[in-house]
Amino acid sequence: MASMRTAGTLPRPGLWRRLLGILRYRGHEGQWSWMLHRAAGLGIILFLYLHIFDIWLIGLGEETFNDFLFLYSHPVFKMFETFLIFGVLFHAVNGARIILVDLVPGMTRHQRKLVYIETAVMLIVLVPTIWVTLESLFR
Amino acid sequence: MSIYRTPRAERVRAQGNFELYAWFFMRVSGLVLLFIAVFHLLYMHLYARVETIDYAWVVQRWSHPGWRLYDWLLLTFALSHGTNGVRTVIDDYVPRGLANVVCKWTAFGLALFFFVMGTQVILTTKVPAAALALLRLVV
Amino acid sequence: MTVQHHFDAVIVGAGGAGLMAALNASKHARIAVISKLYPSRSHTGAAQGGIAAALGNVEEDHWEWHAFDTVKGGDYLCDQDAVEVMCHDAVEAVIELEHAGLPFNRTSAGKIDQRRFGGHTRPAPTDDNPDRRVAVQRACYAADRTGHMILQTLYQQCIKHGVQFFDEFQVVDIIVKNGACLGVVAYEIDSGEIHVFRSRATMFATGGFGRMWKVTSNAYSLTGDGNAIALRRGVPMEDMEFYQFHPTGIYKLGVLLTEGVRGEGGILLNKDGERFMPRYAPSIKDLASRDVVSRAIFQEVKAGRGIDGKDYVYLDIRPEVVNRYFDEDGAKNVDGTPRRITAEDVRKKLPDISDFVETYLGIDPVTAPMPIQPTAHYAMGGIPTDIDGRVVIDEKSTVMPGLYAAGECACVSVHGANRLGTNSLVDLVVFGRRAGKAMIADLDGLPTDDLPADAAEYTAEALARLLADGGTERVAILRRELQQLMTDDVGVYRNAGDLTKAVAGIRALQERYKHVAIDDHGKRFNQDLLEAWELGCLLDLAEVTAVAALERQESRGGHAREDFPDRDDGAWLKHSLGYQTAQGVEMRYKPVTITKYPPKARVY
Amino acid sequence: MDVHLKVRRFNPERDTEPWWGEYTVEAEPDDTVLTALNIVKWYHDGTLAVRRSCNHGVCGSDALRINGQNRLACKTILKDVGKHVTVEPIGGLPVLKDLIVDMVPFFDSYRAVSPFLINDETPGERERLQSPEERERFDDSTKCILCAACTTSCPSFLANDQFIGPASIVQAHRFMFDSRDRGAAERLEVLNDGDGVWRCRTIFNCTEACPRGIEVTRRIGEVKKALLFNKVR
Repeated sequence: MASMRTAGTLPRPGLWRRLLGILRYRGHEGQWSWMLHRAAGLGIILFLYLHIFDIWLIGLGEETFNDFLFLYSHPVFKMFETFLIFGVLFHAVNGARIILVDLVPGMTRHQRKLVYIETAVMLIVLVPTIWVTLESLFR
Repeated sequence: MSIYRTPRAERVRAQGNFELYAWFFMRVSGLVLLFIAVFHLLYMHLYARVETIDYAWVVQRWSHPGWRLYDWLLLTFALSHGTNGVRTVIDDYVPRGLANVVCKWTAFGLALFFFVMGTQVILTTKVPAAALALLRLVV
Repeated sequence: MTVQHHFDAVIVGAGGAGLMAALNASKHARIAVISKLYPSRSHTGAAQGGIAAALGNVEEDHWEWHAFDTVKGGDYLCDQDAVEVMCHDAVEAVIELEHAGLPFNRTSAGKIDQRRFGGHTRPAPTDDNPDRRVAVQRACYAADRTGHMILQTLYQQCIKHGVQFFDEFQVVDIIVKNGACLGVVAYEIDSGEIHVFRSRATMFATGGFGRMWKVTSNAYSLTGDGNAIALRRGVPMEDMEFYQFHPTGIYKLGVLLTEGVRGEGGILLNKDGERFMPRYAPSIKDLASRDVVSRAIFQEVKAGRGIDGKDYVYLDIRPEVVNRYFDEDGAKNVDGTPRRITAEDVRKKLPDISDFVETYLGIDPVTAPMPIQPTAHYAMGGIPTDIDGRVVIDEKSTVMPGLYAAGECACVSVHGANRLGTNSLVDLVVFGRRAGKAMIADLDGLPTDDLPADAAEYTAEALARLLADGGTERVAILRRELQQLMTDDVGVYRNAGDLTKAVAGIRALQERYKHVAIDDHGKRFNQDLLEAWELGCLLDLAEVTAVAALERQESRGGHAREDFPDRDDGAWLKHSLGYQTAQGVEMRYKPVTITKYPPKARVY
Repeated sequence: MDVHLKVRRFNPERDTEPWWGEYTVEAEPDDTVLTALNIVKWYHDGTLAVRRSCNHGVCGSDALRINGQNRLACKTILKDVGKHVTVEPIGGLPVLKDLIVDMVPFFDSYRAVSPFLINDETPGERERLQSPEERERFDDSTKCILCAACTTSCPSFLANDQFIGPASIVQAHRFMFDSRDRGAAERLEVLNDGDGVWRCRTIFNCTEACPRGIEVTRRIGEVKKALLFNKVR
């Protein structure tokens, strides 16, 4: 007799409802940076697959490879590229924060502050890099 | 209503320290990538300028085995770090069962596929004779 | 449909007393603990300051001194044999709790640390005053969440020992046949099903009933269910006129600020910034027993010295203020150095207090004084028992076979007319333990009768009556009126006029209660129904309280009559027993057991 | 002031889908959300179900999702959350009725970490000795009231209820770091698992949600380190 319930319970929602439920939870800096970290990580591995594929084209000869490279100078891809740079840099500094929090005792107390510090560090590197990347578009 | 105790053994338990090692590996590989991936990104965008890269440039760069090693390490760490990340995401969102197993083996399959692809191109790309001659002078 | 269960013992209530009994009984019998909450929600968890035991870890102490303080604190109405048992067993019980894992604060030598608490003293004779006593460090504590740690530790141990829990089951009746208790009837809150428990031994550890007053430290769930059930089944309520008003509840909210605040040096100030307690208790001042301090606050307010002319005063633990008074008193540490307190000490030793004050008042106790007022807190009276938790039902101490009680719902009586701070935890640990053991010892001698076929009928009818359509009265409104009436007329000070009015008022409410209407007619978590049922309990107990208070024509401990300001040992050194009858409450009396401590005037 | 409450309602005996009940109640700015809910329940709609007991944040009955965050209703002051208050049951546990969730899975996880002192040595007549520093080591995790605010704020738990949850890890921590306990290995075995501490992603929602101010994420981190370096204390 695990339960004598006369009526049911509200069933556990499916995956999508659950994911939306997580987005609806009003977390703080920790939750937002985690979401971004996860999204960036997944984005990076998708790009990695693409990147490995395009480099692999080298083996098919100069012409094939160079033909494919038009992709990287296409304006739309340039926009994706800024996301990529942001993703990699954010994933990197945020990962560094997590390692710091994991391994240095007492860092948990400063977790909110650390998110702002990492954002500042990221921006310092991110802004010039994006500037240089997009500059070619305006030339 | 908890009338009866739930035996502790009911919880499904993984064997050994796999998750511990995976967690630790994410920190170590993350630290390594913090240097090599970010350097790669900044080097390509700020120094090499992505839009100018072509077949000749890549082949020229790979004339030095150090760069081949660097790229192979990048490939290995990025793929393993990323694939383990994908694995944790799958474990978070896809409940235990067939779907979970299928998703995970797909991720592992992709990782293996791209690892073979990347390794192959890094190891087998022919370098022009002129570059090789230059290399012999240096080494 | 009713579900039947069979156990050797059933314990109703999963607070300190219930779990302590469960733990001690579970090693020898099949027992079940029934609670209307999850055990970790029980109100033992709200106890803050400490649990007294004469361990003598910090300074010399003896359980006999503890017993003397308890008897004196109880204004000599305590049964002294029971007090001796409690104070003696307390030492053993505290050590047992430590062994069970309770994280007491520690002295630098690694022993259980102890702090001062109201009314706990040691002899310190001087030439001109051979009876002089000063505060002693007797309260073992775990920061200011001692009760929380006791509750958690006991729950943990019960889990370890495989105690079977029926969480969120409301017990609504006991089954009595031929004068013996055969078990209980419970309502499963989740499903609305009625369950019948046949048990050889049945124990009530259901806590208090402070919810009949407006401002109370008691949880919403403290509605005296166990007491009311017993009362309706012929068990009298002992000493109901003695109800404790804790002096320092947060103004209007009733959230308690432990006596430990004063133990650490905190003082009470009126609107003139005057420390008024020395006028009422010249020798131990702010650490006088609770009834004394509550009355003092009431007097200050009455004399127009409440803060802003309102009915509250300040409790002040700001280090600069406390240290000034330490100097004035010449207060010393045990090693002879002058006593000092720092902001760090306050935050460390009273973290929860700091949190409450910050949450509910938006102030920091280190920088601002805290507004406090006397708050309904603890029932000294309750179900009469002997020293092993067996329920006794008359002035000859006749035992009702199969029924036990311990904790606040019971009256052993160790608290007499006023309970000392920390002694509630001592009571529930010691007598919970003794009741648990007694149940096991008695088990074979208890009736083996089968349950009557109509065991659940009374309950089903009672609930059906509440669920019936056509009522006109709203539970919340009746309850609010009861609370107002009890606060106005059965508060810190009482008189014949107010009490007569109160009795009539309660009877009128009982009449209106018959026409109560509820909104929820469902089965799952019908809290509307439960609140209505609980109100019935409060009304029955309020009636006994008011009648007992009206009858007792003297002032003693927590019972202060304006029209009879003095204690009258000649006429009233006796326990009251209030019975519920068709004609109303019938009062009887039984003598107080005196052993070593003859009644004396009570001066602090 | 008038407070507008939006309360998630669901009664399985009547409803097939949850719905929002909207109520306007008169309350003081320094009243709590629980007081406002009680006003609804007592004077507007008696069918509203919400667990509550001590009314001052020590019993852990009324953990709810208030304006999107887990808090204790009795410790949330109206003036701090504004005039529009949205109240939902805590997430990740099956809803039984209105704001009441099934706590059984939560307490099962609690029981899974052997939440009791494990020490078979005979303790002697007096208390075991423990220095104030040893006592301080696990002080933070003794504050837990098992309200489930942390566990049900955790995105890892909301996504996957196999996760043992922050509350249980804090309970394990309370004993592992107690100098009197000998059961660390047994507990670590339970926690060393994809559904144990390793599902923690250092998101800090638990720390932010804890009404007792426990540094939950930090304590989880200490358990991880105990596993990593294979030693406690």
